[in-house]
Amino acid sequence: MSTLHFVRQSAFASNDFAQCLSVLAHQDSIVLMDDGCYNLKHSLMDSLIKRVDGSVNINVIASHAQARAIEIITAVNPIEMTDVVELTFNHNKVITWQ
Amino acid sequence: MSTLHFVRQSAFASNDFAQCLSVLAHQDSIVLMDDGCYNLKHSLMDSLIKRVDGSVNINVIASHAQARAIEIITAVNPIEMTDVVELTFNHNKVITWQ
Amino acid sequence: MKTLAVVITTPPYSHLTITALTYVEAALEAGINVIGVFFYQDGVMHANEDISIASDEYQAIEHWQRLQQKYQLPLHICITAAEKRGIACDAIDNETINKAFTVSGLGELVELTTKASRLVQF
Amino acid sequence: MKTLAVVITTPPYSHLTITALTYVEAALEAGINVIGVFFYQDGVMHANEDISIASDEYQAIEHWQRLQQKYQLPLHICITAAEKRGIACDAIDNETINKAFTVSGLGELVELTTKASRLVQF
Amino acid sequence: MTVLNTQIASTELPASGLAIINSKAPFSSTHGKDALDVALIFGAFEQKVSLFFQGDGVYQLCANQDGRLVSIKDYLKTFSAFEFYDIEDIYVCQQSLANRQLAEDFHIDDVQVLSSIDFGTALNRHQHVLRF
Amino acid sequence: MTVLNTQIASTELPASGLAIINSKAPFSSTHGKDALDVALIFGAFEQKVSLFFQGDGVYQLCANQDGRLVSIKDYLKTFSAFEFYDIEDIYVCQQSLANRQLAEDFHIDDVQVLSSIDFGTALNRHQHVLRF
Repeated sequence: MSTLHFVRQSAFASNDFAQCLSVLAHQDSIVLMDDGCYNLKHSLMDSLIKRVDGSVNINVIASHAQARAIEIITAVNPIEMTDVVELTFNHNKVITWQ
Repeated sequence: MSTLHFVRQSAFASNDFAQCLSVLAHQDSIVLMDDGCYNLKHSLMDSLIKRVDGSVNINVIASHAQARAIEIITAVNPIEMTDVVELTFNHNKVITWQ
Repeated sequence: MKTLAVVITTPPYSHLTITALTYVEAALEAGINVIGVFFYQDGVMHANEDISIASDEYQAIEHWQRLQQKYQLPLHICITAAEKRGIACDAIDNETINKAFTVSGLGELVELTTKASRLVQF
Repeated sequence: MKTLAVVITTPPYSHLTITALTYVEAALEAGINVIGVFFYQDGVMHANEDISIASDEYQAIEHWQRLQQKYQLPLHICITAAEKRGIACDAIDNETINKAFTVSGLGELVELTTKASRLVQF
Repeated sequence: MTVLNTQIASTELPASGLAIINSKAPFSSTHGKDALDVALIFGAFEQKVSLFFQGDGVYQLCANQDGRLVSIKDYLKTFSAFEFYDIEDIYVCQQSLANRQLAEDFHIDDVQVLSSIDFGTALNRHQHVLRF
Repeated sequence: MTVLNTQIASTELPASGLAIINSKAPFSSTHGKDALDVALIFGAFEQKVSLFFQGDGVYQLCANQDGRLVSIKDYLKTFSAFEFYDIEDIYVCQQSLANRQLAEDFHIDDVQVLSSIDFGTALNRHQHVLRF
């Protein structure tokens, strides 16, 4: 059972991302979208990347990051909305953290 | 110049209270209301109380805390809405953190 | 003279508006001159005549009306914010807007802010 | 068959609805069977016929209408949430509700959830 | 931060039903009530629905609350109807309670307090998830 | 946490004008645009108004943003009109920038980066405060 997590809020302003991380499992994937893009620069993201060491697939909608002038780090895959749709059906369910 | 701070959000969910504290001055007062009552049990409140040592007047609307079953600690004054109105004019301005 | 202007940005179905109402009523009862309440952002929803809240819930709109009538309290809604939220403000004999409210522009907020000794946002 | 149901809880004047729309359109273009979009909470504001958004801003409501027409995409609004937000649902020939939307109850959400292989909330 | 959940797919039952995550405190917004309405309708249609409380959502379960003190109709009382609707699985995140210095003192019975890992595992047993 | 501000009342000018605190990121809600509309109308009425950016509000000032990439009309471009409206005092919280690993690289000129204490002191010079 794998879950796709849509993260839409800034972890600098709300604790949604922390809640998402607390239930994250190995087969899961994350998509950062909207203000979730700001989390690329949050310390929770740094420790997540170190902790999962590639076992969780972390993505960001490229246009959402670019609109916000947020640089995409190498551990995170820039994707488009068509990829998000595909991921939706590659996982068993979606949880939206907003 | 003194400021009255209305704190309406839970510091467990948002960073408004932290922002309020970062601009807090000695002559200021705080009123916890609505979900701001939850901050009575937040670590930011503990350190605030130690730090200001009585120089900042900290209040909570008693009915708002009681509705939420939150115990009012001794360093914080339980007040009513008429007191909030009075405080409004005992200070030079009001900032609402919501 | 203590004068107060109030800005409301939360909608009637949020419970935050109850706190605002209680505060404004306490101010009026204390003899404060509340020169006006300005409804902005989701606050404008208070003026939507079609809103129907279950009868056993707090009737925020009725309470604002009551304060308006009892104290001649001016209630302004921001026209731009209202149009974005489906409250039609252009008709002459408008049936969408609750009659207790006056359709105003942001200029009214400037006026209130300039005149009031305290400005409080809810 | 890949089937998708979508729940929208953000209002048309929030930009979060743009992401939802882009996602739903991408799904439809990919041949996914989107069995319905259910508008709940502030999402119901999308069906308010009187909403007027500045012409140079994103017209979320028009885009939902376009998807509804192009793909026969069912757009449901929750009646309870709508009435709380001033969208009158009781008239037979209702002029407040955008015709692209169907007035439904929460039972419709149960139906969509049961039928869909994926449920996505925005 | 917790360790990641590791699940062995082969030992699992097929996921079913709806999980509703409650993440907001009860009295300032309508999120809690809106989530409750969804839960009850699923119950009324005899569909499996489970309730999860995490973050500030855990405040919805605290004992001795009284919305009437702030003129709010207390929808929390309706939680006692869960049994009638066969809503049996109520989970609360232990870490969220601890962060808020809350005791395990709830206004309804049969609330299951779970570690973050178990909370995640319980979520995973459901086919769909909504969060309010 | 910063030390409390200590101000000597006698050395102060009388407080005047409106301070607007921007606390939200630009593209997900309308708060930034709503605050901007208030600022511009105060400017148009020749009333003193100053803008403060704190928390996620500092994202409104970042250079190289482009809302059009996500179909949003970019209200941030209107910030360049501040000079025309005699809106001269634009303050940003240094701590909020640092927390977010943001450089002092803004899309408008004459933004003053202030420590939390100075940010609070600048706020205090205003008679009224609104926060969006």
